Amino acid sequence: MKLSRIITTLLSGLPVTLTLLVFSFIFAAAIGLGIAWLSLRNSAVCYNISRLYLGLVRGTPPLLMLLLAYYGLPKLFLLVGININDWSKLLFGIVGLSVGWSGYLSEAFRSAYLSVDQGQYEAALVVGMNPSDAFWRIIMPQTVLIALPNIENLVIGLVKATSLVYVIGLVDMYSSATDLSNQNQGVYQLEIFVVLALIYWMIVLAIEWVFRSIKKEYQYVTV
Amino acid sequence: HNSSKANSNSSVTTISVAGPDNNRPYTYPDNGKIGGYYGALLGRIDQDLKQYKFKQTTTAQNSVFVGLQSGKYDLAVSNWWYSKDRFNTYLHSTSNGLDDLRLITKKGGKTANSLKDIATKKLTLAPISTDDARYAFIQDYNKKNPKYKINLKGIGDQSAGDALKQVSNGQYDVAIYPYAAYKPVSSTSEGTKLRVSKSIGLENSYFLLNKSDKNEKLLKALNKELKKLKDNGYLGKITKKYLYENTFEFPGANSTFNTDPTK
Amino acid sequence: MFDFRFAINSFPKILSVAPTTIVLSIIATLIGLILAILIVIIRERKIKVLDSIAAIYVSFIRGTPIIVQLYVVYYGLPQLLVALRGMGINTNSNGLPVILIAILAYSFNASANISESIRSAYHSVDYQQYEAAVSVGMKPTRAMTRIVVPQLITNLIPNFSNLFLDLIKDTAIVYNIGIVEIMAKANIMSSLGFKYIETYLDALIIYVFICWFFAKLFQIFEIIARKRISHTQEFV
Amino acid sequence: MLLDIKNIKKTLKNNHVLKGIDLSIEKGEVVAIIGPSGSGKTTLLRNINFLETADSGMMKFRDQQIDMAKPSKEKILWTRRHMAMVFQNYNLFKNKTALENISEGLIFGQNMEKKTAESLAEAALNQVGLIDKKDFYPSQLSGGQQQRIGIARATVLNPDIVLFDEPTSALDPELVGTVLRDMKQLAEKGQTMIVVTHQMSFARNVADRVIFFADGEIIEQGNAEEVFDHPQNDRTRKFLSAIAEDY
Amino acid sequence: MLLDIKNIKKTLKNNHVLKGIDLSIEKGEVVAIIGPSGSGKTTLLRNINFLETADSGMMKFRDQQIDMAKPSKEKILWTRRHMAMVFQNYNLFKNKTALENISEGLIFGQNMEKKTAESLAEAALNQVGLIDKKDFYPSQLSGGQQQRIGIARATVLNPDIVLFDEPTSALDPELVGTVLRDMKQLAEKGQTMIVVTHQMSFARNVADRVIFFADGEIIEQGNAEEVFDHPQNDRTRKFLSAIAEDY
Ligand SMILES: Nc1ncnc2c1ncn2[C@@H]1O[C@H](COP(=O)(O)OP(=O)(O)OP(=O)(O)O)[C@@H](O)[C@H]1O
Ligand SMILES: Nc1ncnc2c1ncn2[C@@H]1O[C@H](COP(=O)(O)OP(=O)(O)OP(=O)(O)O)[C@@H](O)[C@H]1O
Ligand SMILES: [Mg+2]
Ligand SMILES: [Mg+2]
Repeated sequence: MKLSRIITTLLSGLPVTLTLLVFSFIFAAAIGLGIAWLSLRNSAVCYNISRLYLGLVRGTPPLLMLLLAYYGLPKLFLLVGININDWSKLLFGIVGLSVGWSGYLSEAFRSAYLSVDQGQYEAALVVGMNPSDAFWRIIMPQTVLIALPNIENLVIGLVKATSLVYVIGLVDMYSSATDLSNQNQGVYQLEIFVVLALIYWMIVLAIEWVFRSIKKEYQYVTV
Repeated sequence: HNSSKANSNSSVTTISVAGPDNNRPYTYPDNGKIGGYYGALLGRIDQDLKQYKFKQTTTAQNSVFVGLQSGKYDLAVSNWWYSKDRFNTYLHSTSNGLDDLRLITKKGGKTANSLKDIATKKLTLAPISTDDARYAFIQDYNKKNPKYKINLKGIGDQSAGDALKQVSNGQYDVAIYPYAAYKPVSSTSEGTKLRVSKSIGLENSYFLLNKSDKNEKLLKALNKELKKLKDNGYLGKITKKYLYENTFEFPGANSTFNTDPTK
Repeated sequence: MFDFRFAINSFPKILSVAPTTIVLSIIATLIGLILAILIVIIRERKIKVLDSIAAIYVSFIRGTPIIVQLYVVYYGLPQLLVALRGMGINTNSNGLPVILIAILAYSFNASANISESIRSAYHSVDYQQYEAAVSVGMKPTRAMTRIVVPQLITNLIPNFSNLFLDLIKDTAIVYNIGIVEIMAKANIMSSLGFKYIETYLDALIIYVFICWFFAKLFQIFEIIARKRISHTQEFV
Repeated sequence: MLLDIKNIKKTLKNNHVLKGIDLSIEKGEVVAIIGPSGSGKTTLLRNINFLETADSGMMKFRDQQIDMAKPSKEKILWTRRHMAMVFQNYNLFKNKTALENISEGLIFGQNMEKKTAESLAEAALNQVGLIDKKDFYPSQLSGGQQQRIGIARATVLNPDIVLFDEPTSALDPELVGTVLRDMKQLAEKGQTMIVVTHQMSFARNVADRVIFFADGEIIEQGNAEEVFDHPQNDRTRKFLSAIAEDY
Repeated sequence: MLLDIKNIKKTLKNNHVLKGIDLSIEKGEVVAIIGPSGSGKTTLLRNINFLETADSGMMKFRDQQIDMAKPSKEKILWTRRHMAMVFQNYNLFKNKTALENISEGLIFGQNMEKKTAESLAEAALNQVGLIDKKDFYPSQLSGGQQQRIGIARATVLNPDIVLFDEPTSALDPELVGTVLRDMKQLAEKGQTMIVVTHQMSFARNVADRVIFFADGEIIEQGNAEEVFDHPQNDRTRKFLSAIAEDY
């Protein structure tokens, strides 16, 4: 099979892969922040809720998480009388991946937050900032910087996990590859998958480059 | 309840249909719709049954049934064969197609002309996707023929091409496939190394539906429609077109097609 | 629609293959660990050529989905063996058991990830600990094994635990090449009646439990290691 | 009396760190606190600034009476906006430049306009001779430079009192001088300060009053000569001799 | 001459840290090195002990001639086994007890039997009065205690020379005395030592020779009086006045 055919077919799935990646990451980060916040509150109930959530979410293979999102979530919504079956598959894919990754991100934020020097917060209070300014202007930026290497790893993991949306019939890059392979009875499977691997690798290399640039930008902010 | 949605024209009922995304030539993704034999069949039914509108999607086969079971999909299409459990779990139509089963071996290697051959000659059978009807078919055979049991191995989603490659390179002795799945492979470079047996039997396929009042009603309409399409030769026509041979012209096709497996 | 009896009856059957999942994960992790140590030595010592190869290998593996890796090994390895045979090297591609292919693929995957973890754990050990050790006259390798490695281990455990749990979950796709582990068994149980929700719920419970169990186990290891090996915990 | 604290007590993990301390500071006074490690000096400063909450104690600061065990949020903020603190490890905001470190408190603590705050911050940097470092991050500065910016950050707020917690003890010896000189200048301008320090010479030369602190209590206080040259208490004498270089 | 170093040069990232230094130490001599931060004092010690490799330089240590730019593995090991080093941050092995910290070098550096090594280590602990801490881990000890064990770890090896890199600068002021007293004792026993220090009083009271080091060069050396009271060089004078407490 012509290489150009393989590449164009696979790239036709790229927008779905990237959409999944970007939105799942945003939502996962939002949920993760919420869970991290819960677990850091001085409350046994909040802590235990966050632990339970993490235990369930982190013990669930992403494949099952996607199935749960696609088939389980609508059932749950129906219980309160909302029909979300007509949402696009892409949305469910994003939900599944977001929930799946929220656990990891929450842990990344939590540990980063804990490793921010407490003195930074105190110094902010001492110059008269109120606690929320101190948090958002001083602690949060440092937390993100500390979490950056972890976040990078998680984003890369997420890129790879997007390949699992085949299980709910979303046509991403991976599905395009398997379908192309099936069109030819799997004869060119190896070639197609090698190309597929290379494209994923390029995406990851690009992400690594972005993170390297961010790190370089903030190289003097050594937290 | 579930996904039925009143259209602007309130007399039209929407049916969500799902098919596996890697079961050429029966079903495959085709611009968000179902392609292949069942794509054609559904298209025709959709045209004929004015009161229904079929919303189609493709996904992994196990996922099709998670969706069917949970009520997300009303109707699952592909060449589903009979199994008692399936028919108990879901509503089922009358037959909607006729598959011609073959055994595929390597040219110049060991040969098999029946399932019993596989057992007696101690041939290794290429693994079958556990979601695939053929898997249940062999399980069923093993149950009925405890003396001539076949060693059955399961595998995840796998294309016919992959499985047949394993036969052509000698990893396994024999594979079982409907003729329609074998045919496209036969012309590939690996495929030319393969030998195909005569028909070892015909197998009916059925629609499976989620159990609901809505679908009971749909089922009646479907069965009536299927009978019509069989009688007017449409099924034979698309079988010839998509499945490479018109199984309806095979000897005994008629009686097989009209048997009720639950009896 | 949910068939409780089926779910309950299937549970022990699915549980019965849990060892496959666990053993596959453990073996792949162990082989991965050995490879990872080699990679770390190559990369930290900056051994010429090998260093760049190792870096590319790690980057590639970390940059591609495990399912793609699995298929590439699955389809590529036999072809490689056939090609080698063509070159006159006597290899037999036929008898290659899938479990071997799975172990290989997951070991490669684990080796790349673990090597990165070890490297970061290694860098987090105060370099001066090594210097203090050689300055009392220890040989460099001894300084590594007696002083640096014990301190590195505690830093490594949490990350290692995460990687191991990820690997367990990642094996949920290995049924694609025909190994009967938890997910495969769930699929097989379901195929007869096409009833998937029940068996998937069973699988989910088993996965969550396995992950919980190993997470706890590693936590205990970490506490023990902190007390016995690294003594990095403040004694209050 | 600018600041008047009565009977402040603080227990940390069953450890009586402050055992009922009274402390009054007049406007313009420079008070040096000396004492062994772990005696509670840092804890005292942190309680005055409400970074920790005391178990009991009353504080009168300017015209406000504050219950140190139950300070309201408003009083805490008000106190902090009229006091400033300089830390042992500088604690410059690591994610802010030198200039931002100084302007941040003006903008977010005193609701000043950004423009005005920045020009004030530049003036403060000018005064400590570090204007050319204004866009540097803390990691790019030496310890001495960081601490001098720490002092500028505190004093730019025009506080009634500045609390110093061992401002030079993390510095290289040659850098200590520059920081102490900044502090001396400040004292000469009439800034009220409480300085926890191990620099006996600073206590001796600059402080109006020296307090010797041990075990959560004020053991002895007076002017430098009284405390250093004629200590009344055994504990004081023992401490002073450990510090003196007698090897 | 016990140690004789000629023309050692070291560049770190285009930075000439050591610009060709000659240094000879007699047996039994105590040499104090003083000088501003960043002048290369630590780098000098690290190069002598081969923790870094110099760009050029020859070293004669005891009867061995070593090319400092290309030392063989054997010579490195041999040198380290006849020298010892005490670090600024103690660098006790965090995963070993006080006793093990001391015995480790005997067992694995000098191939001594474990039993013998342990009794020697106990004796060393006894001498610094820390025998009751022998099973404590570094994290359970104060800085002063850690540093005294660091010294015991170095001296138990019976080295020809001990290199000290600012052994007291990470300590609380009251703890400095105990460590300096241990060092003084050692000097009085005739131990050859090179001590990088900011403790002028130690340099003055204990050192046979004081070396003022700046910008990778030896600027001035002589006995304490010569260097402290009659410095010949402007740089020396400037440094000494920065250190002196003149605020
Ligand atoms: N969070 C805490 N929990 C328990 N005890 C604490 C805590 N913080 C401080 N302490 C104890 O309180 C006592 C006083 O500590 P503090 O830091 O105020 O002393 P200090 O006089 O500032 O000492 P240094 O000169 O070392 O800075 C010490 O014994 C310390 O161990
Ligand atoms: N790894 C390195 N890379 C580049 N430059 C370095 C490195 N290590 C040290 N330097 C530079 O070498 C010079 C000498 O450093 P060194 O630590 O020897 O000084 P020092 O005299 O011991 O100072 P201090 O009194 O602060 O310990 C410094 O200017 C330092 O910035
Ligand atoms: Mg303190
Ligand atoms: Mg140094």
